[in-house]
Formats: sequence, structure tokens, C-alpha cells
Amino acid sequence: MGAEWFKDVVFWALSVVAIAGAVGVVMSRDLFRAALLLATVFVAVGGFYVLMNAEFLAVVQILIYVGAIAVLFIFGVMLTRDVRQGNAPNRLQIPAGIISGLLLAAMIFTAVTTDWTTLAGAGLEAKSQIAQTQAVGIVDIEAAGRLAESGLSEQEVESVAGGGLADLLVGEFVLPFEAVSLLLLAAAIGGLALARGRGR
Amino acid sequence: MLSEALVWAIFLLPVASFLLIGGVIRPLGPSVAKAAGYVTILALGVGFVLSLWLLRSHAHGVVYDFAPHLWLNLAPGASVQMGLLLDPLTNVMLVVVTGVSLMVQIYSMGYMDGDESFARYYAYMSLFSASMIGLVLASNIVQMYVFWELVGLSSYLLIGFWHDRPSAAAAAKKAFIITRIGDVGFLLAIIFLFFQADDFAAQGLNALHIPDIWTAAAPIAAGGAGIVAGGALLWLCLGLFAGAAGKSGQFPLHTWLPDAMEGPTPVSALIHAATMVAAGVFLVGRFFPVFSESEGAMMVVALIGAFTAVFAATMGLAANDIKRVMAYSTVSQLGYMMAALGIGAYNAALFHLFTHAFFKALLFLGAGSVNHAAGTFNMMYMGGLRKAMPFTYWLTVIGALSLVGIFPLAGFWSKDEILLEAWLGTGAVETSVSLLVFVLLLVGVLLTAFYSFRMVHLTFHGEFRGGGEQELHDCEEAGQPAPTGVSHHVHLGESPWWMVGPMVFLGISAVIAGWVANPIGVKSVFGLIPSHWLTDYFASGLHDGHHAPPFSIAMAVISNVVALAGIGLAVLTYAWPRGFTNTDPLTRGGIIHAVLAQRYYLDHLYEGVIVGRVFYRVVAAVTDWFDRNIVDGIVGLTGWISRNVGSLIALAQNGQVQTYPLVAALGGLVIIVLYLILG
Amino acid sequence: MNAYDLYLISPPLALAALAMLVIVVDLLTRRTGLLVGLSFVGLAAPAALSAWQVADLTGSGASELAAEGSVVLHTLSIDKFSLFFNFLILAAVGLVVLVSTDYVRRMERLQGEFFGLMLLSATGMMLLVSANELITMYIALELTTLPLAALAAFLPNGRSSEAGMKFLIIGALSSALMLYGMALIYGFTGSTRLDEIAAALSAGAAAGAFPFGSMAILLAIVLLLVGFGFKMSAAPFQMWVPDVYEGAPTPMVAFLSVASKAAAFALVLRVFYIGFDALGGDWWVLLAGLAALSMTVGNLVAIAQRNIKRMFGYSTVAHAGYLLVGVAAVASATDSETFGPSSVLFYLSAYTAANLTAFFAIVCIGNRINSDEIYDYSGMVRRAPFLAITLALALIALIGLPPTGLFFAKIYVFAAAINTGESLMTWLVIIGVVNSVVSAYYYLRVIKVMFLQTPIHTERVRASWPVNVALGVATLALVWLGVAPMTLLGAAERAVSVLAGG
Amino acid sequence: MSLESMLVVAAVLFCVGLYGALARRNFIAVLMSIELMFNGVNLTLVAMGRWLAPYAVQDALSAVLTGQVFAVFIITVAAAEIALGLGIVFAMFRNTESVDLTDAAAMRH
Amino acid sequence: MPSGFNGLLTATVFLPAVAALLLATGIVRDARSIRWYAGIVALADLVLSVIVFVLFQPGGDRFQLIDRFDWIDTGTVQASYLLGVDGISAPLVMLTGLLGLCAVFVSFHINDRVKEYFIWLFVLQTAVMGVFTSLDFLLFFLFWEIELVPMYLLISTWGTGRREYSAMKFLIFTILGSAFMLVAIVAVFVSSGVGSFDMTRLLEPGGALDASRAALPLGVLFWLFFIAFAVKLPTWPVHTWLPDAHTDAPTAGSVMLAGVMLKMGGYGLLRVNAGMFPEQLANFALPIVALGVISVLYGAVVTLRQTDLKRLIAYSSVSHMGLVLIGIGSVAVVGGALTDAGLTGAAMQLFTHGTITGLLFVAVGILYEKTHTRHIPDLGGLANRMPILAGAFLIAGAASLGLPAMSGFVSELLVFFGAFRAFPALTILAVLGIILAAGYILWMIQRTMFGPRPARWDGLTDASLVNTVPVALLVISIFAVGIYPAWLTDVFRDGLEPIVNAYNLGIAGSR
Repeated sequence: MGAEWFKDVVFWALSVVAIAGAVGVVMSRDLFRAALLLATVFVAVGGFYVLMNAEFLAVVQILIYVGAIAVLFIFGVMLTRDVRQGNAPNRLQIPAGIISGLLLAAMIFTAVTTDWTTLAGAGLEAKSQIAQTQAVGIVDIEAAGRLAESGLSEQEVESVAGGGLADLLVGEFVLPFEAVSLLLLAAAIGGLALARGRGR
Repeated sequence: MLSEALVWAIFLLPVASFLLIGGVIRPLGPSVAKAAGYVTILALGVGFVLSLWLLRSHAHGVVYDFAPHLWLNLAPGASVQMGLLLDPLTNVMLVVVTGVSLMVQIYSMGYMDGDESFARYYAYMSLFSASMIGLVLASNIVQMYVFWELVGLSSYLLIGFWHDRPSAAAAAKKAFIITRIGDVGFLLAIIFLFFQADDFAAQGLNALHIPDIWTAAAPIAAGGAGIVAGGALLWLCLGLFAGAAGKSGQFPLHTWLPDAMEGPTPVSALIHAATMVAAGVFLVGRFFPVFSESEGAMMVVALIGAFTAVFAATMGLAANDIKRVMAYSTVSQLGYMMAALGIGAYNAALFHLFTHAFFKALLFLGAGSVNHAAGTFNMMYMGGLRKAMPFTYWLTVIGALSLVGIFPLAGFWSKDEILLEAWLGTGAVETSVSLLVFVLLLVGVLLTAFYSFRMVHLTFHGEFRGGGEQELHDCEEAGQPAPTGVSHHVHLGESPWWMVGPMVFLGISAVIAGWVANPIGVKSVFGLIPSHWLTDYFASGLHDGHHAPPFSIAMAVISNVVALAGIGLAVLTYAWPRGFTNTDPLTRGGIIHAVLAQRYYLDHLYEGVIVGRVFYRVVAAVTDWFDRNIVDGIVGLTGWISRNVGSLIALAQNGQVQTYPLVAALGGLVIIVLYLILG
Repeated sequence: MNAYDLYLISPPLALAALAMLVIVVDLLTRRTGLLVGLSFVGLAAPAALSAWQVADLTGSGASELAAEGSVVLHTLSIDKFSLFFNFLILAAVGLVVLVSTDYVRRMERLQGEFFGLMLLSATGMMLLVSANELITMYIALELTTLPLAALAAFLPNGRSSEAGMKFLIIGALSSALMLYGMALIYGFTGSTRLDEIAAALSAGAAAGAFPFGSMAILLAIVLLLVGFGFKMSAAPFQMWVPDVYEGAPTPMVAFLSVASKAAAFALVLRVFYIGFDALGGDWWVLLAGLAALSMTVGNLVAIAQRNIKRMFGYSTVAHAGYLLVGVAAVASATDSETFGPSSVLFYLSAYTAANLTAFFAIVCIGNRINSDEIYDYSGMVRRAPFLAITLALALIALIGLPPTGLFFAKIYVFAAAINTGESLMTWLVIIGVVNSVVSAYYYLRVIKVMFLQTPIHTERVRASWPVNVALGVATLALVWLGVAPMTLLGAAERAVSVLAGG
Repeated sequence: MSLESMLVVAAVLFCVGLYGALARRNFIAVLMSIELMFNGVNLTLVAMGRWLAPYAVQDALSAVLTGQVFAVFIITVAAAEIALGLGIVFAMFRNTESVDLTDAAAMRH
Repeated sequence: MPSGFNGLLTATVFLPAVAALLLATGIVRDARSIRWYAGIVALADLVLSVIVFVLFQPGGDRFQLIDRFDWIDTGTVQASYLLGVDGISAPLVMLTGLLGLCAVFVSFHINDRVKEYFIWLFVLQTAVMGVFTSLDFLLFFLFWEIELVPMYLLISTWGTGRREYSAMKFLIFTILGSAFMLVAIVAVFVSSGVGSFDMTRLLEPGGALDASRAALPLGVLFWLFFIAFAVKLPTWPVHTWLPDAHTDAPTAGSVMLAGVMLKMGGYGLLRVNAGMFPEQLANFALPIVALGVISVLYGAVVTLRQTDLKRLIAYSSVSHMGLVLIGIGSVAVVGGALTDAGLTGAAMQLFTHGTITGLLFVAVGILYEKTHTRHIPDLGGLANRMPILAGAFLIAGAASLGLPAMSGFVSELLVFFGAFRAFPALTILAVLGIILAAGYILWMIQRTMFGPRPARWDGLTDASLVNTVPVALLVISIFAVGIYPAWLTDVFRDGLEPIVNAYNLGIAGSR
């Protein structure tokens, strides 16, 4: 992609868009507008994925979220003819705000103070040991350590990412992949049955 | 050697009679009810003969302690055994019990004739006789307690015999409960003995076997075991005495005895004059070897006895019910016996018990006879019965004279001996104490003489004042309920021979019973009765029997003078004013009379204040309130709280879907915070 | 994906296939009986396949099925533990299918969807109990929940849609919170597999000053617990339960109350025993607290209820509390660590029998009298003796009285708790038993109403034979577990050996 | 751009979504808010994977991608959830003529 | 560990249950046949229970007539079906059989749901007998809990007054108590080295739990058990369920409740608290005896205020069961070997109170059947119209206040004997209770049986023949014990001997 500063700028820009959009979604009195803002947030998140070299995911995000979910929402809003009645807040605003704020504080505190690298490293080391004992594969721990010290280049990470995702979905995660299809089926059946109503 | 089987027979015959009447005769109905009387009389007659035979063949100085039969094994050194203990005390008691009982049963054939519960009456009477005989024969203190309580039960049943009368039912209950208060002392004494079982076991003794208790109480120096001594001994004696005081109506547990006159008169004669009430004296006598080791106990017994003798006599002054007068007299005479025991005059006390049984039974039967004619017990409605019922009159006078202690009647001898012993002192208690007892008892003689002849005069002399009929009439006018025993049935005339016969027998006894003892110390009466026979016989039952003092003419004169003074006073008070109608001259005594008539307000204090007001209305009511509202209230409150806390929590369940995750998230945050704080 | 993988996942696969078959058949025919029969008989396939796997396991003596190169085993663990739950779920769904006969017949339409969704949900549960990887768990959990949410809203009335709405929103929110927790775990350990997570945690746990070694883990555990708490219906995450129970179709509630709960507890056991085992002595205190809260809240609030389904909603919260006592009992310092989890397994089985019995009776009665008010159950013993007696038996079981399985279950759970030797756990047990007493109050009230009050109507309440069969089987199970608990106790102990090994 | 900053942005999205889910009256708005939360989770997952990558090598490659895989699944499930959610919205609207959650409180206490 | 399968106890315990099952299947239908069927079954069970008592040989094995098979054995959980009797339980089994028969006979007038009534009565009997005979804690607890259901239903369905409230109160109290017991049983079970629910192992000499292997401190276990038994006994201040339950229960319910179910509490105290926790009992004897004394006096005082006959008897039961506690407290005796008097007295009190209070309730039941009132001020002067009933009242009353030749005396005496050695002052206080007992008993008899009779009772008839059967049975048993108590005390003593020995060994060991 570009230089680091460019990434930073894009990141901040996307952050502003995403957060502002999110706040708009939950604050807007107009449901229709909220739905559009939601789509904006989805797009911004997609942008984050791109920034993090997860292009495949970004594509999925745009396709499913913006293409399907947001549209579904807009349909829902229109069909229930409740648009103008609006998106009024309930009486729980203050407690909800406090709770969300506290949770946010806890999350940010966690995000900032946790030494993710060290711990993750330890985790990976342990994981590779398991892998060894299970004879699934052999991990060169020393090599991993070296790489960790030197840092992986962008391209390396990118190639790793691009090639593996699909393999994983039909490999290790084939079962959830299949299960998700059942889930979609169930949702479809259920949604249809409920939406269809009394008359057949 | 005596046959154990025959001794058992004395006890078992009335038991059999009870079972026969209760199990066969009574269920068969009223047509055969008479048989109940014959069965009882037969049983007691045989018993009486056997008792006399025992008395005849009982060698002096021998305590027959037949091998007991195990009933309940409790611990080493304490087992409850059913056995027979036959010593002179028992023997004489047997004669008294069976003899008086027999007379009373015969008398009852007439007195109870026509009562719808005739068979029940005899069943109870048999039960009583059996219990009383069992009591005097018991060789084990628990066995004794068993029969002690059964005597109480039969007394309860007999006092409340006419149970449809509320006063009878109440009197029965009162008698039972007040004697039970004393029984607790007895029970505690037994428990205390059991407590010592290990020490008894160490000496190879049984803590509940009466002769062993004697041994245990005697100091080692005197050849005893010395197990119970000092303060423990005192408490043991006081416990036993509490039981005795309850049964024998000693102050302050005397209040039940006058009320007990609600029972049929023969019952009063047998139980509440001659036998059961003497059980208290018997108990102290039975444990005399124990009591005599504790001077403190003896002093208590002596003083309470002497006080009761005077105290009860004063109440007898103001009573109008002839049976109540007798009852107070009984309490008073029992006080004499207790006092005698307390000062160590064991022989004299039991001698008095012996004579008292006869003349007091006689007096009661006389009262019953009077009632039979006059239809009332209230002396204020009697008068002039002398002509109508001469036998009854003369027999009553004999009884009264004997009671007062006029030479040469039975009562004189025994009472005189008590006074003499009190005057001389036996060394069992301080001389000052025995002198105090002497003075009190002498005062008692005066009072006894007065109320006895007040009774004789009010009943038999003067004009007839209308009897039961008049009393009912007066009560109706005054709007009061009629007292029990009052009936329209007034027929002035002598009672049937079923009743008079036993009275004659008792009258003879009341005359000669004193001589039987040969109290003056004549070498031998008709070559049959040795000098001081009875008292020595009693003494021979004790380890260190104390012989009766020689007869003292001076003392006889003093007591007779005092007695005659009392009689004279009575005659002066009641015979002088010719116009005596319905008002007792003594009422002029004002407040003193009121106090006496109200029995020193003790009944009121016990029942009205202590039991009724303090206990029932305060203690019991507060406890009951506490139970309902606090103890159960807490239970209810707990239930209420758990029900309503639930509703309170349910309020948060407001149906708003978003509240639910909100609460959940809050819960999560609380958990985090708790973890961070508590680590 | 090879043949062996297919064998491994054959039970849920068969179940899913059955679900689809039912839906297809529904398109072709209108006959309720056929649908019920098909759904019920079809369950024989997954049951047989599970039994085959059990036989396989028993034959090889291994604790779990394994094979070289199997991809499925990356996300699933087919062991005695999961198979135990397979049978439990199949039994529950089978009986619920049978008992739905009368109920579904009245719906006229959407019958195929009704059974199909239920079977799909059961499929999700089967996956859930064997999942050993976070993503699979999540998917299985959603597969369990979403069909149930649809079912909750199935009735054409406001209450039902409200129930569905609540179930869906709560489910989604709890999923979101749980997912954030999972994300933290993943970030922290670099893996989503339980064994790897456990290894990572044991390697890096001791590090920080925070509880569990790190704020991240603390937050993750709490968020996971919030998510699981919803599924287990443990307080304070329980509040949706009564509303959903009240509004949703009763057979679905019966299914929800036992199978979903069982699956959730299986999940919790697996996650905590295998994944967070290394965290040791900390997390059980949390569970103990939740247990106490659940028991107390559930029982106290249940007292005030007038609607029997709602009452059972709170009752289920209380029972979640008892179950959590067993889960928390893992802190055992002494010999057998299997005591805690195996007690949970046994409790779940007994609870399944009891609650199914109760709900089946309620389904029949409610279906007939069109009311779930306790008051309307007056004199039910005269109108429907069999139903009333079975319901009474179930209620007695729920109090924890003999001769029912829950009697042993409670003893077993409490034994596990006391066995830990922790004084806190003893207190928890005392809270538990006192709560049992409180629960007696409201359970008995129902019995009282049914047996002692005079009926409002005299009309008999009848049910069709499949319903009666289902009810009879459930009751029989209930009593059988009380009289001869041995077989199941043994199975439960064998099943949890997997966890101890993990 | 760093792991921490990315996590913070994700957390903000998540919590804003939570607030919306708790404080909005409209069913559809609540569903939207929940989607925001899912997006926050997804961002977190991907960010974790991205910055964990330096420690993932060779076959431990999956560690990096697991996050993304997870995100894919979450997106899919979210779609299913919305589909069903809208079904329920329609059912509810048909039954009560309202999609207001505050009004939908027939069952309580 | 006892083993074998004799079968007699199983038959005795389960005969009523089987009979109930048969009844439920409807082999007899009309009310009259059901009553006689019930009578025959109860009689058969009484015969069996008497055989149990007779076959029990004092001086033989501690536990006899063993019925055992393994029930649960999974390695970690072991429980067995284990029935057996020792000297403590054999008489109580007989008592249950006796009162079971009486309960059936006083129920002949029941016309409402006769079949169900007898079913529950039989289930109750099986449960109570099961409690007395089971030697496995799990089984014990099982029977203990099963008993609640029939009793609850009997009170709430066939009771009078606030029956539902009372039934619920009874239930909640008892369950609360047994909840504590459950904790204790479980704790004993998980204590290391125990591993099974077998009670006999804990009762063996030296088999008692020691502190080092108990899952909970022994004192805690002791009190947990104690609470359960104290509620059942009942002891002040957890007694308030009793007056309500007694008052509102049907006659048979009261008879069983007072006659045998309270005994379960006393039995538990003897079997578990005294048998398994000797040291703790000796340590905690003072508070226990104090509770006993409070129960005795408090119960008696409150009794005095009662105007409902059944309530009165109920409170007198509180008072009398206090004696059980006092007797058990005698184990704290110091300075000498423990004699078995106190414990024997406590056990005897269980038996005698069962028969006496059973008789009182039978009598009240007959009275109520005739007069439809239990309010004492409404009654009076019934002795002339109902001599049998009056006799029953008198005998039961006399026995209740501890008159000799009747059973109550023996147990009271033994209790006092035993307890005085350990707690003289408290015992004296308790002895005062017998005065109060005389007060309320005589007051009750006076006000109901004696005095003037209100005109409306003029037409009363005496107890019928059917009603006389239980009266006669109980009167005989009261006298049988009262006149020659050794036949019973010897059996009890045989059962208590190991306990006494344990205490004496413990005292010897600690010095």
C-alpha cells in the first residue's frame, strides 16, 4: 500500500468516519438515515480490513454487510412503515450510557495495558509444543523466535494471508463452514415462516 | 419365719378386688353392683386378719427384708426391686390400714347405697387400699414412690368421685397438684440417691433399697457406710420431707386437705383422716434413721409440724363445715406427729398415728352419719341431733374426747407421750427447739378442745336449724349456688346398721387403742400386752431404738387441764347464750375471725394470686404470647420476607427487553470490579 | 475431509439431514402424524450412529476418537462426554417431538418448519457439546439459538413474537459480548483451540498483577461468562427466561429448558475444565457466586408467580444455580476431580427427565384448557389424573425429594461441593439446601392446587397416545433415575473422565 | 496505526453499539446497533491477527488467519441473524402493529 | 459390615406400601371393604413388627435381621439397600406397627376419598418404618423425605381448620431441617475414608469419624444433624409447626405425627448424634440439655393456656420431647462412668410418649367425631355419658403426667436419673415440669370430662367398638410398659450399650 504515514492518515480518517457514523446510527432519530450511516460504518470497517492486509475480508464485508445487510435493513424499515415514527431513545439512556462507558473504559484499559506480544509469544510457543506432541506438524521454535525479533515484512504477511484463508475455510474450519450453511438455512426457514405470516 | 406369700396376699387381695370390680362387676352393670362391696370387704377382711396375724407373729427387733424381685436394673449400685420390708412400723400400719379400711368399706355399704357409681366407688377404694398397702410394704424407695403416687391417684379419683360437681373436680385437681409439688421433693431425693449410686455400689449397697439407705446414712462410727452426710444428707431429708409434707398436709402444702372433703365422707374418713395423710408421717418414720442423722432436718420437721398443729387448729375454729373442722383437725394432728418425729419421739409419733386413725375415722364416719340425717355438712343448719341419733352422738363425743386427749381415751395416751417427750427432749434436736414445740403443742391442745366441742355443740345440742332444706332455701334467697353435699333429703333418725356398726367398732377402738400400747408401763395387761408394748415394738424396728419415757402424772394432769379448759370455753361460748340461732359468736372476733375463716387467705394467695394472676395470667400468658407472636412470628416473618423479596426482585423484571442485558452487563462489571478489588 | 471425518460427524449430519427431510416432506403432505413419526423414527439414525461411536470408543479403550489427518478433529472432539450429551439431546428432542403432536396439530401450518427448526437446533447442540474450538462453538451456539428464536416467535400472537424478539435480541447481545471475550482470548493466546489456549495460559498465566494474571483474561472470562450465563440462564443473566418461557410455544420451551441448558452446561464444562484449567483456583469462586445468586433469585421470584410457565422459567434459573454448584466444585483439592462435572452430568439428566415430565404435562393441560395460570389447574387430578400425578411427581423431583433422580442429583452435586473442602463451598451448599426448602413452597403450591382444590370445570383433559407415551417415558425415566441411578451415574463418571484428562 | 489504536477504535464501535442496543426503542435500530458491536468484534479479531502475524510462522500460519476466518463467520452469522430478526420484526409488526420495544412488555414480573 | 438377606424387615417395611399399591390398582372399591382391608393389612404389619421385636435377641449381634443388597456402586458412590434393627430401632418398629393399626382404626369414620386416604396412610407407615430400619444414610434420608408427602397430603386434604397452612408449615419446617441433614450426610459421605453411606461402619467401635478425615469440622456436622432432628422432635424454638400440624391433622395424622414421626427426631439423635459423634455430644451436652429444659418448661407453660384439645396435647408433646434431649444430655456425665439410665430414658420416652400421646389423640379424635368440637370451654361433664372415653383420657393423662404403673413414669424417672448426674441444677428445673404437667393434664380432664354437662351433650354415646380397639391396644401397651418395663428397657439398653461403652471408653481415653 503506501508509506506508513499515509496508512496512519487513512487510519485516522477511517476512524473518524466509523466512529462518527456509529454515533450517528445510535443517535439519529431518523431510522432511514441510521441505516445509511450504518452502511457508511460498514464501508469504513472494510477500509480498516484493507489497511490490515485483509482484502478478502474487506470484500466479504462490503458484499455481505453493505450489499445485503444494509439493504435488508432498509427493506425492513420501509416494510414496517415505521420510519417516521422514528428511532426514539428509551428511558435507559443514562444507565446504558454509564454501562457502555464503563465497559469501554475497561476495554481500552485492557487494550492499552496488555502486553499482547509477550503473551501471544508465550502462547505460540506452547501451541507449537502441542503441535509437536500431537505430531500434526513440526514447528521450528528458534526460527519463530528469530522471525519475531526481526519482524516480518509486509509482503510476507500479505502472502501468508492471501493464500491461507480459503484453505482454512475448507480445511481446518470446514466443520463450522458447513454448520454455517445449516445456520443460514435455519435462519431462512425461520425468517420466511415468520415473515410470511398467517396466510399461505 | 413369716411367709412371704401371705404378706404378698395382703397386698394382692385388694389388687384382685380392684381388677375384679373394674374388669367384671362394673361392666356387668348396676344389678350386680352390690357384689363390689362384698368383694372389697372380703378382700380387706382377709387382709385385716392376716395383718393381725403378722402383728402377732412378728418377733421384736426383727426387720424382715424379703429377697426382692428385680423390676428395673438401672446401674451398678442402683436397681429398682419390688420387695417387701416388714418391720414393726409396717406391721402396725398394715393393721391400721386394713382395719380402718375394712370398717370404712362396711360403712360405705350403707352410706353409698343407691349411688349410681357404687361399683366404681369400690373399685377406687380397692385401688386405694392396695396402693396404701403397697406403700407401707415397699422395700425399695422407687417402689415406695410408685405406690405413693398411686395413692395420690386414687385419692384424686375418690375426691373427684362425684365429678359432675365442679367443686369436687376442682378439689381433686388441687389435691393432686399440691401433693405433687411435695412429690417433686420426694422424686428429687430419689434422684439424688441415684446420683450416689457409685458410692453405694462400692460398699455393695443398693442406693434405692431402703435398709441400704439407712446404712448409708449412718456414720461409719456407728457401723454405717456414711455415704450420705452433711449438707447432702440435709437436702435428701428435706426432699423426703417435702413429699411427706405434701401428703400429710403440712404447712404450707396443707390447703388441699380441707378441700378434699368434697369426696364421699367414708373416703374422707379412710384417706384424708386415717391412712393416706398418715403416709407422710410414715415416710418420715420410714426414713427416721436417715433423718435422725441430720439435726437440721429434724428441726425443720419439728418446727413445721408444731406450727402446723397450731396453725391448722386455729383455722378449725372458724370453719362451719363439719368435715372441714375434721380436716383442720387432721392437719393439726398430723402436725403433732410430725413434730414428734422432729424432736425424735419416733415411738410417740407412730403411737399417735395409730390412735388417731381410729378416733379420726370415727369422727368422720360420725359426720357422715350426721349428714345422712341432716342433709348438710354445715353445722349452722344442724343442732339438736342428739335426740334423733343417740349412737352417733355418743360415738362422736367419744371420738371428740379422744381427739382432745382426755384421760383415759386413746388420744390421751399418745398425745400425752408426745408432750412428755417434747418436754423432756430426746436429744435429737436442741432443747430449746423441743421446748418451743412443747409450748406450741400445748396451745394446740387448748384449740383442739375448743373446736371439737364447738363442733359437738353446734351439731348435736340446741335446736335443729333446718338442715339441708333450710340451707338450700337460704342459698336460693341469697342467689348463691348450694355447696356440695346438701340435699333436701332430711330425715332425722339414726343411720342404718351398716353405718353404725363400724362406728361402734371404731368407738371401742378409740377407747382402748391407747391401752393396747400399755402406756403407763403396767407390767402386763391381762398377761397379754407387755409394758410399753407398742412403743417398744416400734423402737425395736430401729437400729438404736429409743424407749418411751415413763408415764408422768404431772404431764397428764397439765394436758387434761388444758384440754378441759378448752372444752369449758367451748361450752361457755356456745351453750350459754340460750338464744343461739344462726350466728356464730366467734364472728364477733371481727377481722381475726375473717382471717381464720378465709384460711389466712392462703388459698386465695395460691390459687388466686400465684397460680391465677401471676402464673396463668402473667407467666403463662406472656409465654403463650411470646410463642404466638415472637417464635411463630419470626417464622411468619421469614416466610413473608421470602415471598416479598421475590416480588421485589420481580419488579426489575419489567418486561423491557433492554433492561435485561443492562442488568447482565452491570453484573459483569460488578464481577470485574469485585475481582479487581478483592484480587 | 475424508471418510473418517464423515463418520465422526455423522450423528449431527444425520440429524441435519433429517431436519431437511422433514421440511421437504412437509411440502408434500399435510399429515401431522407422518411428520411426527418421521421426526421421531428418524432420530434412530443419529442415535445409532452415536451408539456406534460409543462402541468404537469402548472397543478401543481410548478417551476420544482420533485419526491421522482428520480435519474435523481440529474443531471437534468426539469423546464420551459429547456422546453422553448426544444421547441426552436426542432423548429430549425425541420426546419433545412426540409430545408436540397435539400442539402442532392445532397450528395447521408451518408444521414441517416447526419440527425442522427443532431438529436443526438439536444439531447445533450436538455440535456444541463436542466443539473444542471457539469458532465452532460460536457457530454451534448460534445454530442452537437461532432456530429456537424463530420457534419462540412461531405462534401468531403478540406474546409469542415478543418472546421471539426478546430471545433474539438477548441472544445476539450476549453473542456479541461473548465474541469480544473470545477475541481477547484469541489475541492473548493466538489460538481458538481449547487445548492450545490451555497450554498458552499455563505458560503465560503467572505474569501480571491482575486476577487470572491479566486484565485481558479477566475481561475475557467475564464476557464469556456473560455469554454463557445467558445460555445457562444463570443469574444475573437470566432475565429473559421467564418472559420467553411464558410467551413461546410450550413444547419449544420444554426443549429449550432442558436441551439448550444441557448443551450450555456441556460447553461451560468443556471450556472451563479444558480451556481455563490452568487458571486454577480463581474462576470457581465466580461460578460459586453466580450459583448462589441464581438459586436465590430463581426461587424467591418463583414464589410470586401465577403463570405456571413463568414459574418454571424462574425454576430453571434456580436449577441453573444448583448445576453451577456442581460446576464450581471443580476446585476440589482432594482426590477425584471428576466428582464435580459428573455430578453436573447426572443432575442435567435427572433435570431433563423431571422438567420434560413437567412441561409435557403442562403442554397437554395448557393445550386443552388454553391457560397457563396456576389457578386454572384447580382440581386437575379429577380432570386428568395421569397428567396431574405425573406433574406432581415432576414437581416433587424438582424439589429434590425421593423417589426421583433429582434427589440423587442434588446429593451428588452437594457431595461434590463439600468434597472440595472449601468452606465457601460448604456455605454454598447450605444456601443450596435452604433454597431447596424455599422451592418446595411454590412447587407444592401447584400440587396443592391440582390435588386439593375443587375443579373449575369438570371437563376431562385428554391427550393423544403419542403424548401419553412421551409423558410416560419421561416419568419413567424420572423415577428410574431415582430408584436405580447406578447406570447413569456410571456413564456420567466415565463421560467426565475426558475432562479430567484434559 | 498500531494494534492498540485499532483495538481502541474497535472498542469504541463495540460500546457505541452496546449503548444503541440498550437505549433505542426501535427494534430495527437495536438490530443495527448490534451489527455495530459485531463489527467492533471483527475489527478486534482482524487486528489481533494482523499484529500477531510476526509471531506466526510456517504452519502456525493459521494463527494469523484464524482471526479473519472468525470474522468471516461472524459476518455470515450476523447476516443470518438479521434475516431472522427481520422475520420476527415482521411477525411482531403484524401482531402488534408496532416495532417499539418499550411497548412490547406484555410479559413482566 | 453386616450382610445377608433375611427378608423379614423388608416385608415389615414394605407391606403397607405394597398394600397401598394394590389399593391404588383398585382391587377393593367400596369404602367399607377398603376400611377392613386396611385394618387387616395394618394388623398383619403389626404382627410382623411384633415378630421383629420378638426375634430381636438382646446380646446377639448389634444389628440383626439384616436385609442388604448393593444398590449403587460406581466406585466413587456406594450406597446399599440395608435394613436392620438393633435395640434402639426394634421397639420403635413395633411402636410404628402398633400405631399404624390404631391409625387405621380411628380412620373408619373417614368418608371422603377413602381409598386415597388409606393409600397415603400406608405410604406413611412404610416411610416411618423405613427410617427406623435403614442403616444406610441414603436410604435413611430417602425414607425421611418420602414420609413428608403422605403427611402433607393427609393434613391438607383430610384435616380441619387452617389445614393447608399447617400442612405447608409442617412441610417447610421439616424440609428445612432435613436440608441441613442432607448437607451433613453428604459431608460424612465425602469424608475421606468413608466413601459410602453405610451407617454401620460409622457406628462400629472406633469407626466414628475423626476430625482429621472429616470433610467438615465434626462440630459443624453434629449441629447440622442436630438441627434436622431437633425440628422433627421438636425442640424449642423450632416447634411451632407442631401445634398447627397436630391441630389441623385428621386424627390418624395426629396419631402418626405424635406417635411415631416425632420419634424419628429422637431416634436420629440417638442413632446419629449420640452414636456417631460421641465427643461432640459430650461437649455440646449443656446447650442441648438447656434446650431440653426450655422445651419442657416452655411447652408446659404454653400448654396451660391452650383451649383447643389437640393444640394442648401438641404443646404437651413439645414439653415431653424436651425430656428426650435431657436424657441424651446425660452423656456429659463427669466423674464416673456413664450409666445408660439417661439414654435408656430418652429411648423409653420415645416409645412411651408414642403410646400415650397416641392414646390422647385417639381419644380426642373419638371426642371430635362425636361432638365436632375440640374447644375445651364447649365441653364438660362427658364422663357420665362416655365412660370409656373418660377412662381413656384419664389413663392417658395419668400416664402423661408420669404416674407410676404407667409407661410415662419409667421414662421420666430414667431421664431424670441419668441427667441429674450430668446437670443437677437443670434437671431439677425440668423435674418442676412434672408439676406443670399435672396442672394442664388435670385441668384438661376436669374441664372436658368432669363438672356439669352442657345440655347439648346429653345425647352423646360412648366410643364405638371399632374405636375401642385402638384405645384398648394403647392402654394395654401403656400398662405393659408401666407395670413391667424391663422387657422394653432391656432391648433399648442392648441397643444403647455400644454407645455407652463408646462414651466410657472416650472418657477413659481422655484421662
